[in-house]
Amino acid sequence: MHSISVRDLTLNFGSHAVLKTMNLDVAEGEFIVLLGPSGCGKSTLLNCIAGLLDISDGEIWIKGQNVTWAEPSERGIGMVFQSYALYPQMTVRGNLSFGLKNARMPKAEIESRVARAAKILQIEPLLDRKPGALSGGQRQRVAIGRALVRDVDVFLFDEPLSNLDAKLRAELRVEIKRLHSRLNNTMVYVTHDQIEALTLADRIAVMKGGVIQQLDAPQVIYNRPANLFVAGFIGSPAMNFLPGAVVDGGRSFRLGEHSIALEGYDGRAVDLPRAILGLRPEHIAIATDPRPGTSLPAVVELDEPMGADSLVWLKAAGQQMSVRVPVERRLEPGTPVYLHLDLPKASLFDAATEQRI
Amino acid sequence: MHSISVRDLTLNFGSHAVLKTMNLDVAEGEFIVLLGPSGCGKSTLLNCIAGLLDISDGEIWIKGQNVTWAEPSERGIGMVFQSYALYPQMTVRGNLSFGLKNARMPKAEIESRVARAAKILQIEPLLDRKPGALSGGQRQRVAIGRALVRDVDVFLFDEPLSNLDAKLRAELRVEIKRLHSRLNNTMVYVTHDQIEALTLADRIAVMKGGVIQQLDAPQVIYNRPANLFVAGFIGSPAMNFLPGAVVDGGRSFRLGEHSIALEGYDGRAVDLPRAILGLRPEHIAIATDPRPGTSLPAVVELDEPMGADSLVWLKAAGQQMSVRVPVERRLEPGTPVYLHLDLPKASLFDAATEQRI
Amino acid sequence: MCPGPIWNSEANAVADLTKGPRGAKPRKILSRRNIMLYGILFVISVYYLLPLYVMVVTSLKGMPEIRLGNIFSPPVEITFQPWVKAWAQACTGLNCDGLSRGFWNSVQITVPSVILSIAVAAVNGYALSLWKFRGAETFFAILIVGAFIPYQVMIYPIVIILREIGIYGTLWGLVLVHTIFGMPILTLLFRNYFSSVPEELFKAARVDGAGFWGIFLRIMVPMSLPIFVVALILQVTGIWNDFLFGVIYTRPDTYPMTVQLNNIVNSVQGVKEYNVNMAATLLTGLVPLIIYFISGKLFVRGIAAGAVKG
Amino acid sequence: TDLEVTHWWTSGGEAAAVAELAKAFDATGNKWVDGAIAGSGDTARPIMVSRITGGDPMAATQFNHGRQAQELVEAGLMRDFTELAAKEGWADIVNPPSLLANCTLDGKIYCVPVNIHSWQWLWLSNKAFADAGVPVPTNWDEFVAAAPALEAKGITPLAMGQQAWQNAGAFNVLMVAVGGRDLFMKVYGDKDEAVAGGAELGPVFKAIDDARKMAANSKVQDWNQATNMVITGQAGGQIMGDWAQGEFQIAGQVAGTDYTCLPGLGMNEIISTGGDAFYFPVLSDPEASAAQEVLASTMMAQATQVAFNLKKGSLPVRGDIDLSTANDCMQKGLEILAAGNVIQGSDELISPDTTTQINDLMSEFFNDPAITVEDAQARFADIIATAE
Amino acid sequence: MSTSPRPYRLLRNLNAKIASVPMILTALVIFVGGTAWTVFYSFTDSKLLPRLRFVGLDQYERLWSTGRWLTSIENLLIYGVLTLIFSLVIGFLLAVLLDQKIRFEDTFRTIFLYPFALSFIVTGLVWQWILNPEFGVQNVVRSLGFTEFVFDPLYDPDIVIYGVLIAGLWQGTGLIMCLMLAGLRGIDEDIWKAARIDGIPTWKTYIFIIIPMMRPVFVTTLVIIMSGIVKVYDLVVAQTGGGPGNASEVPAKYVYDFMFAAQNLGQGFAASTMMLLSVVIIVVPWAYLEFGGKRRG
Ligand SMILES: Nc1ncnc2c1ncn2[C@@H]1O[C@H](COP(=O)(O)OP(=O)(O)OP(=O)(O)O)[C@@H](O)[C@H]1O
Ligand SMILES: Nc1ncnc2c1ncn2[C@@H]1O[C@H](COP(=O)(O)OP(=O)(O)OP(=O)(O)O)[C@@H](O)[C@H]1O
Ligand SMILES: [Mg+2]
Ligand SMILES: [Mg+2]
Repeated sequence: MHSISVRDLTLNFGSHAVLKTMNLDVAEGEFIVLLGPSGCGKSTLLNCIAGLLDISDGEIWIKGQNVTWAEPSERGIGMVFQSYALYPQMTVRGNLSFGLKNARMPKAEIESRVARAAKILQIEPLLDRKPGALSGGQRQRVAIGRALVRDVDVFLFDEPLSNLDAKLRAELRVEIKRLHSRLNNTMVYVTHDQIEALTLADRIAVMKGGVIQQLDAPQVIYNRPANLFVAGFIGSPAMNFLPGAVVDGGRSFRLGEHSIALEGYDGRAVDLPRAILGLRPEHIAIATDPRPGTSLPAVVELDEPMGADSLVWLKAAGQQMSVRVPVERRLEPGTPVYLHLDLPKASLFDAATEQRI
Repeated sequence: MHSISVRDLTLNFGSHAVLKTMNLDVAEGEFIVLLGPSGCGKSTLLNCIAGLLDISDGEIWIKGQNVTWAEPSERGIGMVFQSYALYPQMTVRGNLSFGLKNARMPKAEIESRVARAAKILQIEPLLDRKPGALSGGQRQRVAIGRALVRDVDVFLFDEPLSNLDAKLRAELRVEIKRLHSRLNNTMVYVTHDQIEALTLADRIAVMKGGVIQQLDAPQVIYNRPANLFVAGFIGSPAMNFLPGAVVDGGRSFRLGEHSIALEGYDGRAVDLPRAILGLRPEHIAIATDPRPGTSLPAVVELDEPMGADSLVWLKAAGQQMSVRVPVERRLEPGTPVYLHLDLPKASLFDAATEQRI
Repeated sequence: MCPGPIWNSEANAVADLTKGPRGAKPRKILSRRNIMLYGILFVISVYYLLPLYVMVVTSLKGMPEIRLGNIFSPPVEITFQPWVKAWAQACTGLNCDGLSRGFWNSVQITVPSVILSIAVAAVNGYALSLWKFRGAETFFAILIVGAFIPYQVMIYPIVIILREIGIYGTLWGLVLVHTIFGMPILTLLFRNYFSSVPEELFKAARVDGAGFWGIFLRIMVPMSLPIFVVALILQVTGIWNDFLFGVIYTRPDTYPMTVQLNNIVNSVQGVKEYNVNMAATLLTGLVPLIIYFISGKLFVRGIAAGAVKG
Repeated sequence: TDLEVTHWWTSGGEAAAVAELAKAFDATGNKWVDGAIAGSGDTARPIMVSRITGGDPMAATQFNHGRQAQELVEAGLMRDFTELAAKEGWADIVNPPSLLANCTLDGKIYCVPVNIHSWQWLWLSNKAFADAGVPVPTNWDEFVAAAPALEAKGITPLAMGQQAWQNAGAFNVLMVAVGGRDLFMKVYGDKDEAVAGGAELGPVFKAIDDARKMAANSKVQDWNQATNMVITGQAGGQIMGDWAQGEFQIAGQVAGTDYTCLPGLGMNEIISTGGDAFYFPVLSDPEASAAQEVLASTMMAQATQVAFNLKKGSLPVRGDIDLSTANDCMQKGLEILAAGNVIQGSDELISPDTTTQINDLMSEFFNDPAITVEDAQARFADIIATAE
Repeated sequence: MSTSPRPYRLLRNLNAKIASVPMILTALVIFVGGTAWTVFYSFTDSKLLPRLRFVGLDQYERLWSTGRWLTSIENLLIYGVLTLIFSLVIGFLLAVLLDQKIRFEDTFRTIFLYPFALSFIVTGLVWQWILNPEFGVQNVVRSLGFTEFVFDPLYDPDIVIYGVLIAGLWQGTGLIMCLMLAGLRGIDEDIWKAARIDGIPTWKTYIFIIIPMMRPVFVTTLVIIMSGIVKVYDLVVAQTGGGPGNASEVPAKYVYDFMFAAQNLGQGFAASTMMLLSVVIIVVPWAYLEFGGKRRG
């Protein structure tokens, strides 16, 4: 039984289709991250699952129940919003218990649940403060707590960290991950921060224009992106794209006057007049000597030290490329070098269909 | 002659001192980044330099002139804001020429300057659009253009990129760096994004509570932070701090029952009963065997893959530590390992004064 | 398994669990909620529309019909005579040219008063929100308290002040009075609105060398349409509808329309000519009503921007 | 020269009378600019006073003569017409002389009286009594006695507008009619608190209580609407000043056949000699000042007096004119005047402030049956005690 | 430009100060000066023209022993409290109704708002007409067969003030609704979503969550309503003229009548001063908190 199952979900705002016959199955206890550019429909999908939007077509199942028409509060879900949406005039305790009181739960039960959630989230000392007197991270926790006390199996998060500064974000990210491994309930998490997606997810659904482009484990998404969009969207600094042609029965990639042997590349071997070779900055090495077949001559343009690593910008075969090197290695602009490409880790795309080959 | 010279600057809001007797000299053509947590007074300092806030005490000199009480427009500065602050009802051309018109510059001159700036920033096709019809990156450029046309020597940036998504931010960061190397004017740049600070700055001023904690080149700040605050603030993931004692006439660091030889550490060699050893995640290696004197036994807790690298969280000597490893190396939680510490790159702090020793 | 969801608990108890609702949730147009909602709205609308209806209907009846019928019944015989009379014939004393005289006077009073009062208040609000100086808030607080002072209290001091400046009885005296009494609320609106304009915009303009007036005229005014609309509507209705100042601070040949209305309604020649009165009333209210109907949307938007973000 | 004249004469008869003044003035080559303010004197006076004190005076303005304008005169805001009066010999022609006396302050004449108004009239609808099948009463007591018969036919016995001055006016009329001249003078002239609270005034308060009961169903506002009730036979009668006559005239009714008038309510045939007067604020423009004099003498001229007062239904201020064209009721008034059965009006005796207080009292009394006669009298005595 | 000297305090922001001169003059000369003048002359026995003959507190003694003034105060209290309550309640309820994503929202909003465009004079006249027992509602209901039906609020001294209230609410609630609607629209939609997920019924969400969040809107609204209440004058004059008797008198009318009709300025000024006093007692602490304090530095 799937924890959440979205079947042929379609949602139109007026005549504008925001979600297009979408299917998504989430296993019990799985952590799914919805990733995609702004406006691609992530929040909309989440709201449909929560029952906050009436869908146009399709079905939604949660825990084996068809909840397509059920009220949000009946679906056994908890939701955490980007702005937290805490009730500002109630104390933290009030925020946590308001839903329970409303369900006419006995007082003692409410108290014990609030106490438990507060303990898990370490917000016991804050219970009598109002949200206005809390820091961003604390508010965040209260918002999670509101879902926690309701003892739901499915947690929905809509960009819960995007209002916070980088440091806090990193901390809370780890905290959410711990929470998940402790509670082990199903989580659907919307973000457009890649680091969050890559570190948190069991599986990532990369969306674009209301369609899921790829749904896979983070490492698969990172290393074997299904299409150009996913390849370009994931990874920072971004993947380098070299337009060229696959020749020699799929054994070589022709880039201007250079030819690169596709040795070790694990895709299908067919010729293609218009293809794109994708290589991540960390899969290129900078050397002073050429390596026959898998290297390109290049000229250093800019060297950006970023603490532990440096990002080196170069020009090779008329294309701008970026390469990641340890920070100790400083390269002067104008230095001619050779780029050694790690082809087993490269990705090849059909320029016409934009799909990986 | 310094380009900007801030002397004993104090600024109070009511009785609350936001900037405390601050001194800062910026050389001609230098790129200074002000970095610090929210509310530390970065924007306030920038506004003081620009003349948008009346200072409480001290002097501000720009290009050898005392401008402490000069109008903002008389100071020869240009400013770029976080929200761009473009005039919504004017076209891009109007935005660019507004300041010049105010200065009653001849029409022809205005036009040639606007054309030049538009060319440098590659926004010629946008000149007749209104800001509402521009993308984030384009607005950004117009905002820079507004400073550019005024031919000022000093550019002030207040978090110019923080409203943009990660991808665009990376691109514009490179663009600003290029712009600086082309124009070569003085730039003071406020951010709280470390990557920006590290990649852009000639020197970084790390601020906290209205006081500059350290003012140095990025690599110095990163590798030899002046105090605990700077060490903890810079670097993501953050530096690991191990509390212990310096013994043996400054030759060993005692951490519980473990003793670590301070071989190669270049600080002063004195004994200290309460000290803190700081080590960045990339300056620790994970091995299966111990290395006498400079290694610690540890147990893996969590493994966070982040694309190119993984962050491994471990417990060692009762402390939680993070270590950066290539993403290919997966470590199961619970695995016992040894951490090899790269002590020449470590930092030692006096726990009482929080200063580096 | 927990108890089944409520919507199929009885009727579909035996149904296959894989079947179930699909697609859009059915929404009955005539649901109980909708009937209640629109029913209540309709009833309330009747209460709000009734007076307008009565005015229109009555103004189209002849006097005999009014004396007989009830006020809600539609006119049997529609006559526009009352309108003609109200506009052009009704007498006050010796003047028998109805409201028409007052109309142009009202226009002449309203236009400069509205312009000046809005201009002054906009500048006030701008100075208060972006160019704070010591004491400004105190003056503003006094102004706000002033909004509560009944006009009657101020009539006499103002007569004296106007006499001393020597503009009593002139159009400018009246314009000044309207400007003064419009100032508190308008200043509040403008202040709140300008406070919500991003401060960075203001800073950018200062760096660009624009001064107090430059920023106001070139940057702030062009982006404040909604609040100007609100101010415009408030002032047009307020000044157009004003009676007290119009009668005290003008002279008969410049009486505004409301004073003429009062004269017509209160000049009873034997019996009250309700139909003429209603026509006169409608004619007087027409200008502000038209403005409301035209700019209602902007008004609501401006109110949201100026009043709520306080 | 254009002269702006403000007044509050806007009812049908009044407007017709003003037109006569304007016609006469326009005939002198000047122009009457009419500044009528509708409502009543209470609405109009503040406006007039504000304009005069505000330094933007009109050329002439109506006041009830007496004390309403006294302070304006004292402040030197009004023109002194002593010379003109001497030249035209007003002192000889104005009758009764008290009219001119009221315009005089420190020996100088500041206003032009234009008419004599008497309050003390009861107007009866012959039709109403015919409908009710009772004879037309000849005095107040008969009227009260006839009330039940009228009510039985659904006719309101006494028409009474809701405005306070009408209520108070009726009270003052009843005081003269029921109590007599001396009582009236003791109360308002001497401001004798003891009399005001004493038994002497008992019958007057009983009468006003009767009036209250008879007027219970009268829900009109303005006096001329009340008069209209009498004209149409919806009401039996109305206590109102002689200006009501103008309304009867406009409605084409004939005294004696369509309606009956009882001066002094048929009890004490005494009338008061209040009236309207015009004051002329000091103007800076010499041309306008000259025109003011023309207007003043036009108002006093014989022909104007006749034409004006015939329309207005009031009595002329000159003793030397022939009013044979006047109707039945007016003739009665003239006779009483000639007999010297006159009394000062309350406006001349008490300040506007006191008037307002009495207005308030009577207005409440008429509208709240819960106020007993005793309460009302006690409050009346308090007002007289502090009256000026 | 060489070293620029530190400018005088007074000259900084000079343009802003110059531009604020009208406001400062209005505040000082008109509001403070006029008020002080009024209070000052309330201790004299000025009649038609202001004059300096001091009589101490005589005018106040008389004021507080005058039935009409006491009635005015009582009426103002009744009218004020009820207007406050009903305006807020009705305005809020209408706003809630319009906030239900209904069709024709614009139409309904215009219907509720249009009376605000009409003056109180017009409002008073129309409602006088509708409430007139001979022509209006009473007559209509009677002609339907209920011959004993009585509805003549304007002619019954006990309830006349409620008749005025009906008209006042008709005129003013539209604006309140507008303000409330703007307030409702300004609330973060996520709050609604969170409440739905918590399973909180709509009405509870309004009462326990939304209304407390709308505090600033309520404050603004309160100012507008209260400043209208103190000033109520035209409506009463047009609708009832203060009658029947003095049953619908209000303080502003008392002031006006005594200053001008009764030619007793002193008394009018004393009544004005009492009105000012009540305004000050209500408003000053509030204005200080809301505007005068250090908020929004
Ligand atoms: N109520 C609405 N009416 C009409 N269109 C809407 C509505 N809500 C959202 N949309 C549209 O639906 C699309 C998807 O919106 P959604 O909020 O799901 O994007 P998102 O992926 O969450 O973006 P973000 O990262 O910016 O939150 C957008 O194009 C948006 O304009
Ligand atoms: N107008 C003001 N009145 C009073 N205090 C202020 C004002 N502006 C700023 N402050 C205070 O001054 C301190 C510094 O603010 P500043 O805006 O310079 O911070 P910052 O470093 O730019 O922070 P951020 O990264 O959030 O922009 C803060 O504590 C802030 O609360
Ligand atoms: Mg979203
Ligand atoms: Mg800042």
